[in-house]
Amino acid sequence: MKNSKLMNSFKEAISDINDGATLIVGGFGLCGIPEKTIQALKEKGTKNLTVVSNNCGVDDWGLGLLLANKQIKKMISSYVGENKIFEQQFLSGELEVELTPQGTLAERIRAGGAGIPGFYTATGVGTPIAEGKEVKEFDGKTYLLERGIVGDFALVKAWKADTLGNLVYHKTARNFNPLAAMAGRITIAEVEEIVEAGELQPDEIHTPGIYVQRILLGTDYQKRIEKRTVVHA
Amino acid sequence: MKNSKLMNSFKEAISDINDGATLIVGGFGLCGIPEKTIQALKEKGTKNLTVVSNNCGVDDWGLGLLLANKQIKKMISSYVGENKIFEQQFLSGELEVELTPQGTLAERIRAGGAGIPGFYTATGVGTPIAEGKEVKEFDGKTYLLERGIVGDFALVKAWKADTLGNLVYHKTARNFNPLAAMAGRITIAEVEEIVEAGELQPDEIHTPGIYVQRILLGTDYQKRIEKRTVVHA
Amino acid sequence: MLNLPKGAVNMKDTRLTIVKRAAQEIKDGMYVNLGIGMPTLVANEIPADINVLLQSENGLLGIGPYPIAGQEDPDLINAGKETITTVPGASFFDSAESFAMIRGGHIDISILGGMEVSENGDLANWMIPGKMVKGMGGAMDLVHGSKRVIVIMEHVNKQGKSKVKKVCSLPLTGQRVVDRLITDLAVFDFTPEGMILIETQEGVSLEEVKAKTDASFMISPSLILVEQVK
Amino acid sequence: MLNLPKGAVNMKDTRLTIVKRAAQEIKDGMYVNLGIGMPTLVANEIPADINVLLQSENGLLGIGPYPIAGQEDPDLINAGKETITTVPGASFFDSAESFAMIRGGHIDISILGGMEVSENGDLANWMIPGKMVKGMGGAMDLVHGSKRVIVIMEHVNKQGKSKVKKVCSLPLTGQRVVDRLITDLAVFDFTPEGMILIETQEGVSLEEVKAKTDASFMISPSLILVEQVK
Repeated sequence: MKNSKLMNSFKEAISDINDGATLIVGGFGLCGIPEKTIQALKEKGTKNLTVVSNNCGVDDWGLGLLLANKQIKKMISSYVGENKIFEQQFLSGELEVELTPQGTLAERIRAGGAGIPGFYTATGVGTPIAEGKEVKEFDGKTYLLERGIVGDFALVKAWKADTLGNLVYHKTARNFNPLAAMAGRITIAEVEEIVEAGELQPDEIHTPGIYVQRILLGTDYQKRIEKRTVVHA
Repeated sequence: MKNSKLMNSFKEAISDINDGATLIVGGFGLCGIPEKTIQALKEKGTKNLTVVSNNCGVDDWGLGLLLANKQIKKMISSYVGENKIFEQQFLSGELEVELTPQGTLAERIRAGGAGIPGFYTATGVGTPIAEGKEVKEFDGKTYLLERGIVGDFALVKAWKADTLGNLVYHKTARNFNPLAAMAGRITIAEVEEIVEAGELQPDEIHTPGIYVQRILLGTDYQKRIEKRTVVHA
Repeated sequence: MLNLPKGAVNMKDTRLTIVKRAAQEIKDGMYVNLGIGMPTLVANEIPADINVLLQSENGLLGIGPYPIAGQEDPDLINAGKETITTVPGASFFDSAESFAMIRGGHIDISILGGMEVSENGDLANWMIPGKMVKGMGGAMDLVHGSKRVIVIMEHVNKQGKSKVKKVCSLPLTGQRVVDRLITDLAVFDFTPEGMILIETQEGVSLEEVKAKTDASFMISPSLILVEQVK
Repeated sequence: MLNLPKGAVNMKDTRLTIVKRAAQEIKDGMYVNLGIGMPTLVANEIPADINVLLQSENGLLGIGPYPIAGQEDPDLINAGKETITTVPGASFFDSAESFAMIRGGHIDISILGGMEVSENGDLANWMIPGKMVKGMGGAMDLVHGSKRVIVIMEHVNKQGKSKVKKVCSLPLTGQRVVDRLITDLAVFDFTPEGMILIETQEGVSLEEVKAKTDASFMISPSLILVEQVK
């Protein structure tokens, strides 16, 4: 078993992502996105994708590359404001969008991974996102029923993996990645370093390898920064 | 703020746990139980407690001490088979018991901590624990509605804390503790070592300090073993 | 506290008035979430003797100042996608854990921007019909989960129309969720009994507040006292 | 694999037959949960050339052998509360994460003990009315979440009565959840078409299986072939 999760190339790792697939993609803004896997998917040209991801990249990076290439049919996201191509495709009707509050989106993905088909949250009650959703009262307060999400594939970015697929993330690049890993029927993890099983501390593993089917070593990460805010010493 | 969570004594830490309180208590069997806090609670003698905990200790240790002292009115647990006093009190009607599948119990506690009043699970469908519970179909399959649990207090045991209440656990002593910490209105954490804020790696913290209101240093941990299974080298 | 880069602090006086007043809501020991934009600036006005931990909904408790130029880390950003640092005792976690904290009532106070607030405490701050929808991000979760929700905004829009309404005209972010509204003119609380004016900002008359507010509100008996303290 | 302490392996031949057959269900690369009691013993019969990771629902993936005497760690136990060790690549997690794994369908195979199994795949293994209820532990979650549920038990009880029933008489652990039943006499699969006998254990005749089984079952066309292989 030990090395069977290690893929030889990004091309190989995504070879069975076919037209119409549902993908859950980690990252927040451009932080912690699986940039190599997204690029490989752009090269493959898979169409009609449903993509579940908090954001949709920017015009020329991250999921924005798939948008520009017209590979995405539908986005399930909480915030898509950084992307002009998104706006064009949405207004023209090419792109379907399901806006979901960020916390609800995170919980829906975790629920999908955890075998929970639905849960209740107060988030969104009395707002446009409540339209068409079942409501229920608990202890006199109204809640919306939200559904778990499972993806055909999950694309995640971690800092390190071991050969069994155990993952650790770095700082706020963790974000949606551990949840995506749980909710993909096949989870593809790209990482900056791969170590032997046993080199990661068992108490410090963020994503147990059971959730990860394919591991890839990425190199030359761009890790673009959206808003560089600094002080001058 | 820095040191305001540090308590001087276990007695002080539990002084406001009054008769009738609902407690969520970490641990699995006798592993990772808040043994010092339980002992202090025995000395205080608080009665009519509702205790949410996977197990109920053994006759002379852990939550079994509170049972023997007739302090517990109701247990919400998944497995209580190691405790004769439990059996006596249950059969005599002194003790009320709500048996909950272990995974459902874990998720109910997490849900309580996460502001989710209810969720659906297939666990228990068609069994006695489904009685009186709402059911709902999702994609042709039947699920039970289970409720989140919130406690007046959570009693947890961690390995290390920093002065801000960030916690790390050790091996399988983690179990229900991080969930309990989330679901207590007031969470009391006893630990084996307290370090300064900044000494725990931010990527390796299991329970962020926001969930922890009181921290105590315990000493001379007994950590009783229920089933010592060994090989002879 | 956040050591804002030069330029960012050149905000209009009205905004500075709002931000300074909002900072007074933050007490020692609180866990605080500051929204993107004007609320982020509140961090700079928190007195130095107050220790708080700032939560960032992308997975961090313990936001620190902006990094020194050259030390920015692309793996360390806030919810506004700005490069930041952490304070000692900070922790990282995933987005589900982050919103468990928020939804579960563990955040003491959230300060959010607003487009409109109604007299029953409804908030609209995420979309304008006819304009491109960018999304609500974490705002809808924050307004339901935080123990206390403070909205900060300018009292009137660019056309001089009141943003403090009888009923919101924009789609809601949350219904009956605002605890306190701080504008450049006044501070209001929302209670089961209704909306109450509790303070006017320095130099602002009660008449001006009344004239520029569409919402019906009561006046706190201690209102004048608040003005005298100033 | 678990290096059982001396004594523990002195099980009855019937139990050993069951455990050895159950071990054949485990394939290279699987994530496996073994129930308390007889299922735990299956670990010892997994061939050395097969790499699997054993999950313990109290929060561990990667159970290792029992510790050498004197090296036991009270913070490291399995779901049966026995002291254990870990294998390289093991990970610890909390109980909610553990059951997210289980409920979410990430465990390839669960092997559980049974008191009764019915012909439609119902399992009863947690309570006997009139006797003290100990609780279901994680069994109800495991039978719904695992990709494949294998029940192992002796075919008849101490009174010689069949535990393979038309309908379970005991309260259920799960309804239509068993994929395969392995007893000391036979192996059955549960399919939408019904219960199918696929193997008899060595030295067991079809007549004996029929005589000791209350449930109605079909016989697999490949049944005899399986016997010949033996």
